[in-house]
Amino acid sequence: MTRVTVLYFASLRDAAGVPSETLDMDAADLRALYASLQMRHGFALPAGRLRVAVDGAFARWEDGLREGSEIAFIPPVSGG
Amino acid sequence: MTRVTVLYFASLRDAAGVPSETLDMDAADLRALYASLQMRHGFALPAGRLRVAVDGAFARWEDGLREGSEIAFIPPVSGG
Amino acid sequence: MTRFRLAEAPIEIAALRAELACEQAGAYASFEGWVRDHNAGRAVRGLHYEAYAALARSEGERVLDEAMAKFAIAEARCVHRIGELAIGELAVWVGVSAAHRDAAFAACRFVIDEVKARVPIWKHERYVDGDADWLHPPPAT
Amino acid sequence: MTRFRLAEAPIEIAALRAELACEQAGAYASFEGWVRDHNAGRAVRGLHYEAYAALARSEGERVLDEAMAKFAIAEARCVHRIGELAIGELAVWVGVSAAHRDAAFAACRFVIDEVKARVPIWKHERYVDGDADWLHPPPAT
Repeated sequence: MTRVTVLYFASLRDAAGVPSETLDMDAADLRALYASLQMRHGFALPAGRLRVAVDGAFARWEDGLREGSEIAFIPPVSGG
Repeated sequence: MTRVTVLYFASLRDAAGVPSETLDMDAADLRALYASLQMRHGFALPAGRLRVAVDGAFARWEDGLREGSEIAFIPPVSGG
Repeated sequence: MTRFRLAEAPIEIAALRAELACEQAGAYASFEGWVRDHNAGRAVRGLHYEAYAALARSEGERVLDEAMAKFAIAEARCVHRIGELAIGELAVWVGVSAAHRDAAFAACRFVIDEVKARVPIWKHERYVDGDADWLHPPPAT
Repeated sequence: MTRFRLAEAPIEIAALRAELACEQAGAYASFEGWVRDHNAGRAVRGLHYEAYAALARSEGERVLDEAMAKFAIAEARCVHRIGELAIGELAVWVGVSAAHRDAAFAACRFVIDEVKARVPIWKHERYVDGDADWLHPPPAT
């Protein structure tokens, strides 16, 4: 089990009902982590439409979970 | 003979030494008028690099001279 | 140097523009995104922008760094509002100074396009009909 | 409607920009030409702009009319300074508002290109070496 903090923004936060949560997870990589959280919170957006960031920098879906890291799932942006 | 007022701008005014002059001319068209004034004032710019305007609107070099009209020779512009 | 900023209060254009002035710069191009009263055919009553602030700042700065490297420009800045905005308010501002206008226009366009595509900021619109939505547009084709 | 103007005093950008605001406009592009301290490799000490004012106003207005017809824009303005200008001063300003940024950028670029090519305004530069010249550039190729 790896303890991570997950940040939710925009529609993901609305669906999760919280802006962040700290969880003990045993997902193989960030893609598996999203799949499991998507099931838990009913996220409508597939991983293919998201980007993922770890500790404030964009990361790869196949990166593993690091103990104590802060993970953000980035839905399609709409600034400007 | 047709009486016209000719306006000079930028380098043409520097060469003519006056911003405008009223002249009685018998030029067949505006092109011939420029040729004769070019000779008189030593304008460096050939007609091919100028545009010509009559009474505040662009005109054609082959237009004839109208009594009392105001003719401007427009050297290449450099606004902006 | 921070060329990209998030702002929680109205953007002061004159001060930003002054940061771009230099005696070698003959051209200045700027872009502003204003809050419209409609979007995709729906009447908009109000909106707010949310950012993942840490990543938005670093990714925005990266966009500006890329513009400085890619184009023959003197300086560039971008500021994006976050929080609640009214109709007509300035949501995003981009300014670029350069010796010549080709580079100023191209860099200004690059910055707004990349900021809109890459920087983690989200728009939440409230509609006159009472509905509300986060905008998660499909990737540009 | 006069969308094109000649100005003998410094251009007040904020007031001009306000003329372009409307609730349907989500994009605003602007361009400014600033007096540079050098041109074509020569150090510039000062300059002035002269216009054939009557024709400059009508031809400038024609450029703005063409922009309004050619692009999906809400409004457009252009102001050109005449008289004596200092290094760094604003010589020409263009502003365009539109629903979307493609049209705003394209129209802004069109206006400055056409104004520079067609409107009877001439720049006189005084150089640091004591020389001075009217600029009569060859046609763009």
